[in-house]
Amino acid sequence: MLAFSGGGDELAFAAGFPGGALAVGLDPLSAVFLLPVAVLTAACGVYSLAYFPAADHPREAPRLRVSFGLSSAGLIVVLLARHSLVFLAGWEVMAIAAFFAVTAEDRDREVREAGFLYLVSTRASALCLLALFALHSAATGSFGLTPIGVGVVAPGIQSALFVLALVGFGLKAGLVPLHVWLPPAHAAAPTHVSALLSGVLIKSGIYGIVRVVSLLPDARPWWGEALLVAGVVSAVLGVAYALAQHDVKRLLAYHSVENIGIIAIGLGVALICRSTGRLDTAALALGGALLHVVNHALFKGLLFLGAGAVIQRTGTRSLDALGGIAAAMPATAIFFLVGAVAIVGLPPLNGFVSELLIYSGLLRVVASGAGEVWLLAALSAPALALVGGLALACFAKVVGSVFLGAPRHRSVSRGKDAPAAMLAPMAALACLCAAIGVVPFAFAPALAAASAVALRAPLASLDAPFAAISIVSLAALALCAAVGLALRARLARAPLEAAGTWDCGYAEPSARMQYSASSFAEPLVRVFSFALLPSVYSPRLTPIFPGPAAFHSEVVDAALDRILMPVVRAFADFARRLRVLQQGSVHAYLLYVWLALIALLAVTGATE
Amino acid sequence: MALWLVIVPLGFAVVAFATPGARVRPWLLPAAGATQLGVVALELVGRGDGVGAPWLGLDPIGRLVTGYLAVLFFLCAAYAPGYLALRADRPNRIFCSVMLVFFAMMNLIASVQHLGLMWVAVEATTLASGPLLYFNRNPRSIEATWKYLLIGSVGIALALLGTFFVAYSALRAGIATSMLLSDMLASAPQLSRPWLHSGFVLALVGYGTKMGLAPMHTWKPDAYGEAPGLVGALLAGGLTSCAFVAILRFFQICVAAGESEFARTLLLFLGLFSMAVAGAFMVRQGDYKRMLAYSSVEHMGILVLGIAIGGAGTFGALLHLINNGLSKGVLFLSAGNIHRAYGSKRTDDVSGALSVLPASASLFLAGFFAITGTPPFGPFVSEFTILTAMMHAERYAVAAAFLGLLVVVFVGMGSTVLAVVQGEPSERSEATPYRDGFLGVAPIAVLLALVLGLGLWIPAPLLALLRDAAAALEIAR
Amino acid sequence: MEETLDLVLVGVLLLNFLMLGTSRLKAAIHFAGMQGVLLGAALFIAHGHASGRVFFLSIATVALKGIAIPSILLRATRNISIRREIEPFVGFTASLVLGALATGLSLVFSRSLPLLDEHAAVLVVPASFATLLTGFLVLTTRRKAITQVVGYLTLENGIFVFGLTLVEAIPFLVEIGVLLDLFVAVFVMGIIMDHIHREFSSLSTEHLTSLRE
Amino acid sequence: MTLVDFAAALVIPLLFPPLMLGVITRTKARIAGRRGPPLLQPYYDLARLLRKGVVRSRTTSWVFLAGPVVGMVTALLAASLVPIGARGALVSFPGDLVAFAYLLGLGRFFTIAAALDTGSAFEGMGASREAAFSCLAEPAAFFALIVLVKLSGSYSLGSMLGPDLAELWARGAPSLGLATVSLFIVLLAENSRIPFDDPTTHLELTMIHEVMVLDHSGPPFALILYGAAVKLFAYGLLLVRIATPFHVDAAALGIGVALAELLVLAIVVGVVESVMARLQLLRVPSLLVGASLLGAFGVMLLVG
Repeated sequence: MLAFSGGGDELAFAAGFPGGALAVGLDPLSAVFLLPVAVLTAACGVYSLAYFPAADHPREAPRLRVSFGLSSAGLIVVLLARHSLVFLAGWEVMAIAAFFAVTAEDRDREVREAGFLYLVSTRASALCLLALFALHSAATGSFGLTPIGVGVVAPGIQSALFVLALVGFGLKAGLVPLHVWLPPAHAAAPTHVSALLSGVLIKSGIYGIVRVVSLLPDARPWWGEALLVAGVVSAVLGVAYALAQHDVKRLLAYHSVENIGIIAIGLGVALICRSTGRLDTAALALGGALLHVVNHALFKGLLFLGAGAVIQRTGTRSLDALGGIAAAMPATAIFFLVGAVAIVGLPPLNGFVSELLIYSGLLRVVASGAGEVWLLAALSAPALALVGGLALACFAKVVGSVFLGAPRHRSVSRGKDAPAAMLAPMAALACLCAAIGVVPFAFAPALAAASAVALRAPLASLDAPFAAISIVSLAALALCAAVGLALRARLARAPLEAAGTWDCGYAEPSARMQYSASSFAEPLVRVFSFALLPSVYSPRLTPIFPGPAAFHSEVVDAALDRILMPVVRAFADFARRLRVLQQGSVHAYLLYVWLALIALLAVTGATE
Repeated sequence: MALWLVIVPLGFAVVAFATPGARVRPWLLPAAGATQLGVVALELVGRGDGVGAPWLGLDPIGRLVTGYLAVLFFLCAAYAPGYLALRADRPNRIFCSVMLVFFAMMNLIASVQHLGLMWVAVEATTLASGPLLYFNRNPRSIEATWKYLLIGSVGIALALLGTFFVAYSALRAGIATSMLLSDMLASAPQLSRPWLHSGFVLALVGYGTKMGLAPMHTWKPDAYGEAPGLVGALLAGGLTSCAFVAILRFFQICVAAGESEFARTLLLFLGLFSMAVAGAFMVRQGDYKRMLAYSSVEHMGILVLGIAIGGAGTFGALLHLINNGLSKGVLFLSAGNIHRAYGSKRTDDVSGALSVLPASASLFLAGFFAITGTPPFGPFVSEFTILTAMMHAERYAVAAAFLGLLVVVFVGMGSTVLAVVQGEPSERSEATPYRDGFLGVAPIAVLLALVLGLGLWIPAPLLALLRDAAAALEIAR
Repeated sequence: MEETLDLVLVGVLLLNFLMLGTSRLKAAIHFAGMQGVLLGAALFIAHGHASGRVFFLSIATVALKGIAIPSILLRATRNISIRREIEPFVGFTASLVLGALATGLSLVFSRSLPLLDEHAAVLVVPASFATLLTGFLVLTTRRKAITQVVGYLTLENGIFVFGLTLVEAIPFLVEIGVLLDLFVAVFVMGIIMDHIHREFSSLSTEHLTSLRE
Repeated sequence: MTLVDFAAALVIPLLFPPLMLGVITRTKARIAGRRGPPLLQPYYDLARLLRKGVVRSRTTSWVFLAGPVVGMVTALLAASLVPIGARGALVSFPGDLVAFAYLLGLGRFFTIAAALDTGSAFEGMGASREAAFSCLAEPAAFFALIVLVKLSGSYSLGSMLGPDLAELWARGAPSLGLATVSLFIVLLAENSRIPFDDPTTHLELTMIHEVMVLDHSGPPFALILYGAAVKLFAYGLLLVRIATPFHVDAAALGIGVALAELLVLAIVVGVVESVMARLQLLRVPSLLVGASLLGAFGVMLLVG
């Protein structure tokens, strides 16, 4: 909070390193990212007391507590670091601790595999960052993460730094096609860890991109364009994949890919505008992106915690096995519904505010019509609208198939809701979602300050219709409440009759005849089949008296299962064939020594 | 004086050989290690009294390596009594005394200033480590020892020829050659180039065999795989570093002769090739001790790569020598504990070590993260320094290859390590009664603490020593 | 003096060919031993003057390379009573042809290096390389562990020959150290061979391939 | 904005919409050769439903009732964002076009949720189709609006559809033409008209919107019908303004013209419903993607 009001402090201490003083500091940009970290860590921490009690997991719980706290601490170090070695140290502590948190239930093979994929991705990301900071320090002669002056670093090197940041941080953030680790890791982790992972940890990637770009003096237009395109692709594919999922946690994870895409769209617009000198639009789009970072932490945390409560109650993550839980867990249902409305970006909640800001950035670029870049924005805005529609469909599916209708699952009988330690964090997050949605102007100064730092621009307030948003949101709330109350009063007087659901004359409807989540998503999955490549296992029914048969469809991640894994397998195969060279013959080994000698002598001879 | 560094362990070796009690004898190892620490401290404080000169003497590289060796040996030696107590069925007279001889010879390599004598010392370490490898006395360890001795000796023979070539390069230039490093450095600019070049290549291949650079690394997985973890730690941490020092001596001559570009090209090639071979063989490696051997090959590649890049890379390589050695100590000793508890070193048989041996498995895992360059552990700092040097030298393709290979290595090593530590404990763990004990864990923990400490803070004297040593390798720059 | 040295070196070269051509294990060991004796003589001649030090070194060379090491190896052959043939991967004729090729290459290679006049005139450098390559051939084409040791010995002999050019430069301590190292190496290898034989009832390296990827 | 404008903007969206439904029904009846119900029949229907009792399924929860309420409220709010004629809207701010789309989205979300709350296979099916089709319609609507944003250089509906609209047509007639066509398709899809959906069909398997509200009855059903009318009105207002860019200065006259145009639009919709058959459901996405492509093409034409 301190940093929102004024400039950043810097703290430095000398240490025995070739790099010099290790500095940390706090500025508005860091503060915007720190806020959700603090909120979500606290919320998930409280939640875990009831969700993952030490009594039920004597072996895992202590380890999980430590790694959970460490990953959060590492993230805070990342956000405060002003020295590349400190940054990297915090980064890796965060990433490795998160690995242990994800693999808390390591006796499960699926968890181990997901954890390993995560570990490899985070290492690849860390090595990109290693290259990034090595190049940075070689170019600037310092390990300090302070803005680089104009003319100090060649433009080509700056672009290289940007690309390294995009790939390295993109891996962590989960931009398509670098998102492969994200869904399995989220599915494997204990739910409150998924919430932290999705809510704040992957945002460290966004922070990294913003921070690095803020260091570079000469932003090129193509940087922003690249980010914008990456964002659109991530958003559309992320939500399309989400729609095709049957596992609620994988679904939420793909929504993180989508939301990261939306954030990247905002960043891309901001970067485009920065490079063309339209700083007010840049601040608007960046403000939207940063607000979306905060918002996503809140509502995605909320959704994961809600999903966790359901999973703990029913023991399944499969959407097709759930249903009608609202009756048993009314409070959880309401909180989840709030999260769903927020993540779809609907008024009167917070998601709408940030998406509106990002739309505003896009539309301003279109309206200004400058250069050719407006066309890119003009194509991105409808794509964002498509994403919104798909997200709506997807969350309608989740809410409908998990909470509404009749129970498909035996264990869901009338009973108690989740314990208070789980409900309270959800309530807090839901209230924050509503607060940002209804009074967004309260958060505007912080966003403006952070944007100014990130854009290397003087501080200016955001040119956004916060008041109008407030009016629309409040009007929606008030009217709904009024009409709802009126209806209630009317129904209290009307003759009310309870009956079974109308099933068009069929005599014996059962819960299993409900429209399932897979069926719900089917029309859209069909439309996007060119990108999703679903595998359908459909039985052939013999004409008279068909036996029991099941229809099943599955969408695997194309980037993982159709591109990455074949490459990995090919490499492993190649490595396996190399083993021929080492079959235990000492004669062959001696021959290698001589061949090496001859080769090196030949090289020497050739150079002379 | 530098001679003490050799004499003290040799003296302990004699005592160990003469000591009758097999229970008492192992405690001579930590005693020797502690004494050596004291001697080294005295050496490092004083500027040297010139006894043994000009043959023996501690230049910055020598001071760095002898100091490092003393620390590594002391901690490995502290682990030894616990280990040997478990192997009470085996006579340990030869083992203990030969280990001390081996240590003495390593110190000799680091402190000797004469190329010929250095060769003698290197060959002596080969011979001394033979009985250490053969401690388990089973068919597999015979095979490993045989291959180690033969390949090592043949390689070293080439290094001798290389030494002769370099000496002849002076003779050809009409200089009365003494094979003393200082003389060679002084007369380097006049040395006959063809002889110097060929000599360097021979020395590189010869000592590179000892160091375990690909494609001369073939003995390594066999030897490290079959040796006790304790011996593996000393070989991977100590001996390979000494062989590296031997290569550095020849490199110094090349630099002084103004031939650094030539030498760096060869080192670059060998370094990247070693990393690539190690990476390829680490993928789906089903034997966690062989996996450590390939990791050693990889890190030897990183060492020469750092030298090949030069500048800050030299500093990074010297720092990495220490970081790698200490981390390898952690890995080999903890892997040895796991091997002991499960009676197998195949990942098919071993899983869930975190449940069976919480301390050893945690250390093994931490060692894995350390050696793969995860901050805040030491190897991260050195690898980052080397990478920065690459960027500084604008060797972007090399940097890309370096990073790409690090990913491959991480994948290979990670899948093996995690298969061992995670998951449901396999039934194999029931087969042996061995579990974590203080003597088996404490030295490893101290090693890990040192690795961690070096990642957080490099003490000023060490920093100065590293800078001096790096400067010694960069005279002509 | 140069003629005498050349004569001795021709003897060394001859022994190379004999070693490649023989099918009998013991003969190969004897040839290596004879090479050792010749080297002792060559060392004496190369120094050109008879000091106590030179005398001692020559005697030591003959004693170790010519007598002690071959006797260790011979002792090892006693264990293997049945198959005393050398089992080559490459036939004896082919080995001889390769040996000839190696000798030719050595002559060419030594021409390409700038030698001092006094060394250009004698056979030292080519003989050294030829012996080295012979050792390499024996190492890589002969199956038995014991023949590999013979190959290693020959390799060392080749390097020793090169050392003759540096007699002034190599200190006594180093010369003795090298010799001792070699002796200990063969001694340790002998012990290991003993164990190999005990474990596998054979000295063929075919049994030594269980450690592999 | 004068007082008259304000009053009009407040009252017209509340009262006018059901009339459009009446006109459509009458048009279809006339073309079919029948007399048809009176024009004010929708008002009578609403009044009747509001007086009736309610039958509720036992599986439903409060969400079942929230659907109609939120659906109606959001439609009204969305309508208040669209200017009537060239005059200002009740609420106008930069980015209000996004709010327009997302308010309707909120209504749709709750309508779908209410349908799924019944646990009926048929209503689930309808909800699924509704979600899919409107999701594909959304980009088409955005493309059409983007054309306007680019031409007008502003992104609030008030200024995009302001007095200068005629001048925009002069600059970008082809693009605006395409945008109009695409917006008309969106209007038909979003309001469940033929060729997307047939409000008068009696086979549940082929329905979209109607099947979603099968279980509603009485006052909540009245809210649904009314909300649907308001939605049609809001889209219609948008469409007729773009299609007829004349500027009428006098306040009352301008509003009158706009309403007259809306009635014409209702007749057009009625004609379309009479002459066309309902599309095969599997073909619907293609038509909507086609509408998006038309809009995208319109945007492309503005390059340079």
